Amino acid sequence: MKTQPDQYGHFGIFGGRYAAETLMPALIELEKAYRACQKDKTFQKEFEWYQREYSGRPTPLYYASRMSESLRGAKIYLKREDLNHTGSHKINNTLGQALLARRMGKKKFIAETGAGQHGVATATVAALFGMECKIFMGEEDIRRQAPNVFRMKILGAEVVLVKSGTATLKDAMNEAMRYWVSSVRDTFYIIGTTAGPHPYPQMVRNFQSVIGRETKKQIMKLEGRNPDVLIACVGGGSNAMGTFYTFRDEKNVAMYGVEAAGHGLHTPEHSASINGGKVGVLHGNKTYLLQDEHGQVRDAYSIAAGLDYPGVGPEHAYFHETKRVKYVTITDKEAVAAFSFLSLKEGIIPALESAHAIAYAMKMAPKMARNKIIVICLSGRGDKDAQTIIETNAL
Amino acid sequence: MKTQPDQYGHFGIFGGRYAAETLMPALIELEKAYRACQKDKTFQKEFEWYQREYSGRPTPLYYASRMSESLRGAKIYLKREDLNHTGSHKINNTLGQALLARRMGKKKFIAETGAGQHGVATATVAALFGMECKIFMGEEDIRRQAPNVFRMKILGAEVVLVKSGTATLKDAMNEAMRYWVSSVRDTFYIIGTTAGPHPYPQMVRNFQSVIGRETKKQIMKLEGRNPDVLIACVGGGSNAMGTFYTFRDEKNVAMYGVEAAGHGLHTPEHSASINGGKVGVLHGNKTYLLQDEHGQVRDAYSIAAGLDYPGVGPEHAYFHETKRVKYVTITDKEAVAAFSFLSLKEGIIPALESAHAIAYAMKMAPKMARNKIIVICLSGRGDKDAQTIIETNAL
Amino acid sequence: MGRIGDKFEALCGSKEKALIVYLTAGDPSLSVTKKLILGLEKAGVDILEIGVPFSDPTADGPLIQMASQRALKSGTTLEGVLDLVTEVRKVSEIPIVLFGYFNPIFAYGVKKFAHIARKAGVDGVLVVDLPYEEAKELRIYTDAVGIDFISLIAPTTGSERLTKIAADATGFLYYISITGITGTAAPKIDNIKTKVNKIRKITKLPVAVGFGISKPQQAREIARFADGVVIGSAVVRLIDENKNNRDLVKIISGYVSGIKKVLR
Amino acid sequence: MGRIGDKFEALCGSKEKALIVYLTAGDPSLSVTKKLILGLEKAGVDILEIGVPFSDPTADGPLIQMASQRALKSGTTLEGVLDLVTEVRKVSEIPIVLFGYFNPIFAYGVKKFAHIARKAGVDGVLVVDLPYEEAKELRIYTDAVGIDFISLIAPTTGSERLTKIAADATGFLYYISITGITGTAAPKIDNIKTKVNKIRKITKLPVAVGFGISKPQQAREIARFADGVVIGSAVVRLIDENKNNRDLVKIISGYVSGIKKVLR
Ligand SMILES: Cc1ncc(COP(=O)(O)O)c(C=O)c1O
Ligand SMILES: Cc1ncc(COP(=O)(O)O)c(C=O)c1O
Repeated sequence: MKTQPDQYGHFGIFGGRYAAETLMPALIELEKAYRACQKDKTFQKEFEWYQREYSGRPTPLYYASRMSESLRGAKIYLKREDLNHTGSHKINNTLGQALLARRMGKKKFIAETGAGQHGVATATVAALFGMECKIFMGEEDIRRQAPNVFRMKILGAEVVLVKSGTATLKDAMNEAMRYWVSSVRDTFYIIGTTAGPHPYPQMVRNFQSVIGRETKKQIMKLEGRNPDVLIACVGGGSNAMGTFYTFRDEKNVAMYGVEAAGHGLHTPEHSASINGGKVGVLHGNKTYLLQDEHGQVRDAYSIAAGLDYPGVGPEHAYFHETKRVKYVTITDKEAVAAFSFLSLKEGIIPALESAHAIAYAMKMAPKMARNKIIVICLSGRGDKDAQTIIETNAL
Repeated sequence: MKTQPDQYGHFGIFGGRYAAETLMPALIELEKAYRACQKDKTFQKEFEWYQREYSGRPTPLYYASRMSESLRGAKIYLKREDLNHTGSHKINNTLGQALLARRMGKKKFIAETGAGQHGVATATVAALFGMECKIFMGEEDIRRQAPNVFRMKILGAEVVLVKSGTATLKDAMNEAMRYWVSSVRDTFYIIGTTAGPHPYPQMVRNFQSVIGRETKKQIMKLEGRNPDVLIACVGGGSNAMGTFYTFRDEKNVAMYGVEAAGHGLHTPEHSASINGGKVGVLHGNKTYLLQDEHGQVRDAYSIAAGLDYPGVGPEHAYFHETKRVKYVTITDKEAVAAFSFLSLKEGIIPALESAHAIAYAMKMAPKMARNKIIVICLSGRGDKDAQTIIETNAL
Repeated sequence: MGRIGDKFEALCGSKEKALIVYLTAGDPSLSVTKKLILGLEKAGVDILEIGVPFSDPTADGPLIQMASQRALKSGTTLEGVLDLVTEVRKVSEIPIVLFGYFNPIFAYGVKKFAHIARKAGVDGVLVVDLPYEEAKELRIYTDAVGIDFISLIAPTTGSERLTKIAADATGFLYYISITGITGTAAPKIDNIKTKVNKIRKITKLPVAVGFGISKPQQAREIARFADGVVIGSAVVRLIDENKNNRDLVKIISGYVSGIKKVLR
Repeated sequence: MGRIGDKFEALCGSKEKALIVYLTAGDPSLSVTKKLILGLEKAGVDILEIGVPFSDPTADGPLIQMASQRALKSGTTLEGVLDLVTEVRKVSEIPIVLFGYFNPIFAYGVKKFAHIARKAGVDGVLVVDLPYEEAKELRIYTDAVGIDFISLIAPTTGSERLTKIAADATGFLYYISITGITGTAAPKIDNIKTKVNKIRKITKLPVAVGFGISKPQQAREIARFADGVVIGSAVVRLIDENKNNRDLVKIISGYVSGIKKVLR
């Protein structure tokens, strides 16, 4: 496959840098700094040190025997991103960006957050490196995700309540961008997924690609071969891209990105940008978007707050278009059943986001032969969702 | 030092097997089965597999540079037990006991829990091995630790509300023992700390001793020598014993067990069994106990629910008596300050239990030379405590 | 031989079986306990088990747990219980076993305990959480002064262990009729019989059966093969239900003599 | 040259500076917007920026954000805005720039947009999130039909980049007077002057200054060195405050002519 993106951040027709002029110089500066770090062995060593010593990498590739046996099909491995410090893959990226920001001499971090996982991961690295930190979060999400709000505050971050628009993740990102426009000189915007203007999608993908690199090494050691299938949930797409990227040129590895179908694709309540959206431009890049016929962006919905975003990373749009990855959907109901299934079978409570990937594996595995191998990216732990599950009486 | 305990489980004058006759045969059977597993390489391999692949061991020994620098003294390393699956060291022990129970053909687990960490760790291994599971928890604790109650339920465990006595950990343990007396033939009681009748204190210590073994290996690699000081919090004493045990014969390693002083040792509201209690017999062993002059056991108190126990493991009592370990105390207030300090300096939110160890290190480190080394056992993560901290407006 | 041995011998002579009754000292108060003891003796009770309340009675069911809590609330201490026995001894020769957990005794001091208990007129001790392996630290003092150490045998106790326990036992052996805590399940008579017969084969000591017995019918059946029957929770419940009744002693005595009748 | 170029030439001749006014189309409704446009023209406004509302206006402050939301609620679409321009063109020759974000245009179809916008009488487009690097996909169509592509210059834009942008710009250059979003901070006149003079050195195009200007005093000072001044949020606020007032058009016109006065 051709190296993506091009120099302006385009993955095929997707991606790019659709940003306000005020931000353009900052984005270009960021890109330059990032390129320098990519080539700098010291930076890479530093990054690896923090991943290993601070976040606890490598995360295990765990053979889920009880899950596999009860589905009577493929062997299922779980890539345990839930074991990272702060409880999800998000820290892989925030560590990378924070180290980059420190190199660039920035003293302040901002970030948007929906579920609060990225907010916590950002507040965490801000504390770790002694930076000021503001986290933008929709009023509605602040209410839904109180425990993560507490965590951010304890870590010293200011949680900025966003009331504009629909007061959820999309608006938090709008507000973060507005704030960034006003503070771009000393502030580093830590975007939480493979979205945003170039170079974010590429940079986040690269920081997250440790997931796939480790997986490859681990499965080679365990099974002596590539997995047959990779499955990951897709919100903005960072855990999925981190899982897929290493395997992109391995023709024998089928990949499935799982979007949130919420109450169903036939309803307006879902977050399936690829399966239920159209190409458009938002938050600095061109990609699939949930939008009405007039190009107004629609609210996303999913029981998993971290999937509740109306766009998707541009590289995913590209992988969809080139058919490298198959994008499928899972409803709230299926995700909740998978959440419970994994908890009961393996003693691992998955994040509701990750439960979407589990749910899809539950559909696929029984149709596959026993010698086939599925790897699921278990992007995060579900402690944060216990309340939601109990409240909705979903069990 | 002489090998402890003796064949009846005595550590000096402490420990033993002060249990009802109905349980004695089960305890003897357990001991036999455990001895067989200790010698069985397959068991050890299996245990190590689960620790590595499931729980994510080894946990890092993280050099906390910002903490060290801001205290201007010894180099501080954190043994990151918070990164274990389920968020604390408790899983080290429940994995070991669960594997043992499976060997013994038991189909049902019971456990007591206070903070809910051991309850979650037990419910987790019950799910992992497909066992029935009942967790005994005081009514008061169920109220205080709702998120952990949800987690246990999601994992399929039945949470048994204990109303007797003061409805906290001590009573949960009483009730678990009562239930065990009635169900001892098919039920395995997974005790959560280095307490209970022989062989529990020794067995739990051995399962937890992976903490110290890893620490030793890691510090040797990092610094080429033993640490000067080990610090760990002491509830029942399992994380502390797990940390200390490997180093017990290394004369150059000073060890500090930190008890919870709650509102102060001069008040009745603390959990400092060694510093504020007397020798007595409870829950199957002889040890230091909080009790009145008539031998009635007193309520323990600490802001850290996991330290809120009126006894302490008998081996700690022995280490106290033989002066191998120094037992010190930290108040609620100091622990909360340390909780906040570590969160802000390192982006690591410690469990309030672990914050007691952090707090003591904060007192010691500044008085030590820069080339001295402190290792703190960071026994668990503080997500569970965020609510407490915010509610008490403690920050 | 002490009062316990004498009592079993006497009963044996008259082909009676022993009625052993448990009550928690200090529930509702020590003075009421004293009245109850004297009433029980008159009603035909052969041996008394006087419960020393403990904060953490891990082998007891809800009824005795609550009785212990009430007793502690009313200020009952081991010292108070020993005083009570002293008082009782002024007017009664009924055999008395102190029943409880080790910590209050340990806190009081084991040596002092043996000395004072003997002086007060205590005949035996039954310490739930002091099994065979740990008993020595108390028995070196109680054996010395001739206080019987009543040993428990559980349904789970195997033959080898049983033999060891029986070999060291004094007074009588107490067979726990259920795998469980006090007063919770109804015992299965056939199982008890099998086990009691097994115990008989290896010891000459009397064997009493307790835990979960409340009805004359059960008592009668058990008395066919055992030397005594222990009634505990049932009495404790009756005391609690009638503690404000002027006829408390009468009610308890009535119940108890109903049981004793079937043991004659 | 189109209406925009003509207008600046004419103003230059009369030594006037251009007053450019922004208002969000459809706030409170398209029919009111039409009345406002005609009123503004009469009040002396030289160029109109008609905001096409978007759900996610990331470069706008609260006032224009809320105006966009109101406009969307009232059913405003890009199609409706183009119809509005067609209507206005029947009676007015005031230069009109459509101001907005790319997605509504992209959803409408860029080629179709250029075609219809030209037919409707649109003179320029200013797309906030279509910087130099991404502009081509729209400009291949708008340039072809002679619609000016108004480029933004920010305080953060460096010299090299400025040169590239200016080289490709048409209509006029829009200098953003603050590092921030619309209508939030008061601009620092000295800084603006330095930058505008820099821009002048590399382009012959007129330079207008906007973002955060609301007072005649600010407008006057900026007009000393710039070719035009953009008033946005201030007008949007006034419209919202008086939307139920029969004299809405009069009030807005009054405010605007007060500003225009200082630019003559
Ligand atoms: C655990 C977890 N998984 C997945 C996601 C979705 O993000 P992404 O698609 O970028 O991996 C989130 C976002 O918060 C998350 O918390
Ligand atoms: C995180 C943590 N640390 C420490 C403790 C105290 O237990 P122990 O003294 O057995 O390590 C607990 C108990 O729940 C705990 O959860």
